[in-house]
Amino acid sequence: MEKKDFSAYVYADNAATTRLSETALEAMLPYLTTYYGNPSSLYSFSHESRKAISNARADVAAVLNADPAEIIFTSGGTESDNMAVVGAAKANAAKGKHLITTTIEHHALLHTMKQLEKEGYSVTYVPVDGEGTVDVEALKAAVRPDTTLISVMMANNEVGTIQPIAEIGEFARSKGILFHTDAVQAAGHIPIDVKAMNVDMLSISGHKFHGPKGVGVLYLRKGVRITPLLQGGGQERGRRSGTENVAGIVGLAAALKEASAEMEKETARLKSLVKRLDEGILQIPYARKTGHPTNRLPGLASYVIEYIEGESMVLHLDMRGIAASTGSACSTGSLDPSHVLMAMGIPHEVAHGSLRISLGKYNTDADIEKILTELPEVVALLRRMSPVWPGNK
Amino acid sequence: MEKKDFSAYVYADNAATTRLSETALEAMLPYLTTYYGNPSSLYSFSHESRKAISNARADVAAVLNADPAEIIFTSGGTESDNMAVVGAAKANAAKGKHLITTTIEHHALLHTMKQLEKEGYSVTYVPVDGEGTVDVEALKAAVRPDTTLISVMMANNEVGTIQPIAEIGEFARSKGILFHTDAVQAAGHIPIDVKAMNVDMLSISGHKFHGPKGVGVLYLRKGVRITPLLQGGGQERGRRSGTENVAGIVGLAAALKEASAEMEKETARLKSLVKRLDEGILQIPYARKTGHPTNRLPGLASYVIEYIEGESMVLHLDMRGIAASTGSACSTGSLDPSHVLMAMGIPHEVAHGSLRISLGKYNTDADIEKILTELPEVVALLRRMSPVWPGNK
Amino acid sequence: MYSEKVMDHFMHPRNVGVIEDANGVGQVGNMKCGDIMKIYLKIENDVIVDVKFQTFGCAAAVATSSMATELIKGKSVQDALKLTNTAVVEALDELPPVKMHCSVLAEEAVKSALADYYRRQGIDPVPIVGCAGDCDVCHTDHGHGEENE
Amino acid sequence: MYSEKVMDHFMHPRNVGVIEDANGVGQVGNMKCGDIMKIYLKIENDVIVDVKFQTFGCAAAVATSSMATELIKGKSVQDALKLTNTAVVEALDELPPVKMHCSVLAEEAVKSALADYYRRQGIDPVPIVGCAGDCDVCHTDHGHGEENE
Ligand SMILES: Cc1ncc(COP(=O)(O)O)c(C=O)c1O
Ligand SMILES: Cc1ncc(COP(=O)(O)O)c(C=O)c1O
Repeated sequence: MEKKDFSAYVYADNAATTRLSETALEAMLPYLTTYYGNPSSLYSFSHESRKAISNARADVAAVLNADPAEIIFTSGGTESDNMAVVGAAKANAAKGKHLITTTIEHHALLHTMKQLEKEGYSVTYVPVDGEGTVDVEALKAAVRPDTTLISVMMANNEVGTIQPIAEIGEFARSKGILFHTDAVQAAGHIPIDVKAMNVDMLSISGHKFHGPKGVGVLYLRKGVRITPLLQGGGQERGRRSGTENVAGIVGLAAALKEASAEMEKETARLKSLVKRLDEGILQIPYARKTGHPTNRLPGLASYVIEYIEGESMVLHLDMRGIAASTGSACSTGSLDPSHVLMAMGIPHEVAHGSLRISLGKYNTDADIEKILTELPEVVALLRRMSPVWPGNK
Repeated sequence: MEKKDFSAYVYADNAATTRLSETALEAMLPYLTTYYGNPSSLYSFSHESRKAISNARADVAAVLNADPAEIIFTSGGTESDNMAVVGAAKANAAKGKHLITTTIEHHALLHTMKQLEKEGYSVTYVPVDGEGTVDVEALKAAVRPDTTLISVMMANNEVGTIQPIAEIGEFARSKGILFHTDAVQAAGHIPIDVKAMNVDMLSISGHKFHGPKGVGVLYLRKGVRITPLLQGGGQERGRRSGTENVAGIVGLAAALKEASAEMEKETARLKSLVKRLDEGILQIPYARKTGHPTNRLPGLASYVIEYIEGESMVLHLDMRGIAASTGSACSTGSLDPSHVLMAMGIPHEVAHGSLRISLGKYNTDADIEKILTELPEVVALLRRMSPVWPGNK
Repeated sequence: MYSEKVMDHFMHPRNVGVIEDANGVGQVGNMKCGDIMKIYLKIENDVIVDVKFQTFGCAAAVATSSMATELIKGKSVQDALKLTNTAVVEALDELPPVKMHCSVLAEEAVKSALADYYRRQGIDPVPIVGCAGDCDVCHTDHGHGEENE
Repeated sequence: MYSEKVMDHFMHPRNVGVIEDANGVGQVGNMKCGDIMKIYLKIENDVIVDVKFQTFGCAAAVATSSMATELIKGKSVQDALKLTNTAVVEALDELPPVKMHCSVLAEEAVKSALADYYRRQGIDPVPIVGCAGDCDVCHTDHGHGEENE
């Protein structure tokens, strides 16, 4: 089958995944070709891959203000989340079996919590307000003597709201409770300082900041012991076994370093792109923004457009050369729309019309103009054929 | 620091990891550059990566004589082993908590079993004979009413011995006990047929057959239910969550397909290389082969050379431009030499002198000649400085 | 994800619109579920001489509505009553498992419009048409599909 | 893994060999452990005028033997008695944690040879040298290192 030509395509779904940066690819290639040695082997040939991992570890640590020994490479955000939550729960089971998280976590977190509930743990899901900010007072009130872990995401993947991580971290530390944060959407996009934030564990996924897919990081603070998820050859100091994805690790580190260096400039640029987007989209009748108005990821713009079903909107946008996403029920194969929008109190019928446009380093002004040309047409077209759009008849 | 030049280096440690084949790299590149869409996304751009995974799944299934729906992509052999064993143990805990494996499994299997023992399971470790073949009668005798899983590796990574998988599979099926095999060293090197072998679960790792590191497969027979190891977005039909390592998956499938196509020719070629190697190495006094004489991986040649400590030997070979490996205690950071050699009844003092030379598709006659020139010199040199070599004084 | 036929009917839906003088109109689904289909029938001498639809919903909802109208256009009421969701799916080549409820909804929308036609003629539709539109498809469990990011 | 100094002393060990007329010889370790070190001393007027070693073992065992002999060559017996494994490690820049026992073995090999020297002179070495060579280093736990494949 012929491959479609995507050269003029506007990719605006960077919260789903990103294009690998040239820098990251360049950094990876030697480890996909010349330096293929197993990092655990004795001979000098393997020093190259071992050194590459050790440099990558130092680079990632520097970005997070962590120690290299606190960086564990994993297969992605999902593994990091599972490893942190299951590992901490198990390691502290003797101390207690109560865990706290929020209602708007990613499924990598929520489904893991559900599984732990089946295995005898109890979990409190702290609510969020209408802008997606976690209720810190409710979180504090949820603490019990047997609470061993608090897990709150740093920034939400659907509405972009950034959580008060430093505040929660300080609280957790003062109570002697482990604190994990899913920073998969945050890393490379907003500044992170594990020390200042009093974080014990933090998850990252390479492909969310122009790094490769299938590689992630779990930051694990020195002195914190968790039960490993993967047992075996003892790689990553016994904390995560399995032959290392050398090229992936190198690519993740290169992309994170690059994103960090470009962050200040990129943040300003993305914010101005989003501003322009907002101006255009909010002119559509019955459209409004979701998430926190200011305390949000710079490149993630999220909306609900009433009297629109998200999947149809996304597919029409696709036909016009634009990739965006929706939390509509139809898009997930479940009947309920996004649990995040629901948790924020957005009614089902409105949530079906959610639209997420997430921008990255490769998006341009022209992309925004194209979206602003096509989106209103798609909305009009769908509403015209709707039995419920007040404008009909 | 200057990178060392490895262009004339003889890489003879293909059981540790392999060089990525050109075919696999070519297949991967489009998914590291142009087609970076998230396979779960709705829009057409993501069809490319989704289709790539689905083709890879079909290719892997064809090689194993499996159904595409039975192929689950993971982050490597370690994850596949952990997922199979933990997943099957948990899913069947109500039925029983007894598991059977062998004494010569990879640590990805053994350490997982040890962890399950801590969690209340009981495990029988079936012994092997002096050639590394599992004692099938002892295995059969180990079965109890509460046995839920048998796990026996297809081929051993240190001595290359191939196990009677079809025989064990037939037995396990007749008893209604799940059967897992770690085929990490076997896949791409010897023929595998999951149906003929009555296998329920089978682990594969991409980088052992000239595919990429950090990607693996778990074959899970239709109808077999295991508890997922990674919870989250529901990828791989809910059996293994996490954004897919698209390039890695494509690379694994391309390499496996290529290895399969070349297997017959490669097997003959590797066997003749190993024959030449044996002839040369067995002329060294006090050197002998380990593992099964014939029923073994075609490219894996394993020896013990008495009065030699393996790490020193491997490092001297490295200085002379040859990569090989040893199961010596010193090489692993533990005090006991390889558990595999111990299980085969080889005494400690002999096991310290183990040498594994594992050949792959890029090895040539010239490589063998180089090994046969350098190895005897290294052995002589080390023995000359030994306080225990009978030839001294 | 979708077959070419589904995408064709989604991008170029047939029979979209309203029939002002329809003599059978049915609407099923609701906003909460994310799918609403409304079908307008113009029936003369027991033959469906015109049919139009309006749909709010996903691509499968639009495509099944479109295909359902195509399948009954020009047919007798008796034939239209025999329309099944399977026939709609087959005519579209295939539908992802999680989208099967859309074809059910399309079948129900047709039946609901036919029921309305009977009702307008003073005939109780229930013995003829059966349950239409109240089958609560929104609360069926559609299994666990793959999710984004 | 190893520092350049370790690799240098491993590839080019100093003082390898045997002293036929040694007046202090010590051997520690055993084949089962995978490390054996034998040290030969030629002592004149309480000064180590010559020293040789033979070692069976890993790179760290060879390098620490080599460095230990360098550190005591030309030294007085009193100074040689002060040799510690830490001094050997420092002289080699560093040693991986799992290999520290090799430096202990090297210290013990020197002490064992010195004990032999005292014994040959009719002096009980134990009060002077202490435990040498029987410290059972083979059964120390060295922690869980990374393994191959
Ligand atoms: C907030 C959040 N957490 C976790 C994940 C899981 O990461 P991955 O799919 O790379 O495993 C994602 C995205 O997929 C995410 O957005
Ligand atoms: C027999 C066997 N099983 C499992 C593994 C683990 O595979 P990986 O390191 O790719 O996770 C290996 C090699 O590393 C192996 O040789």
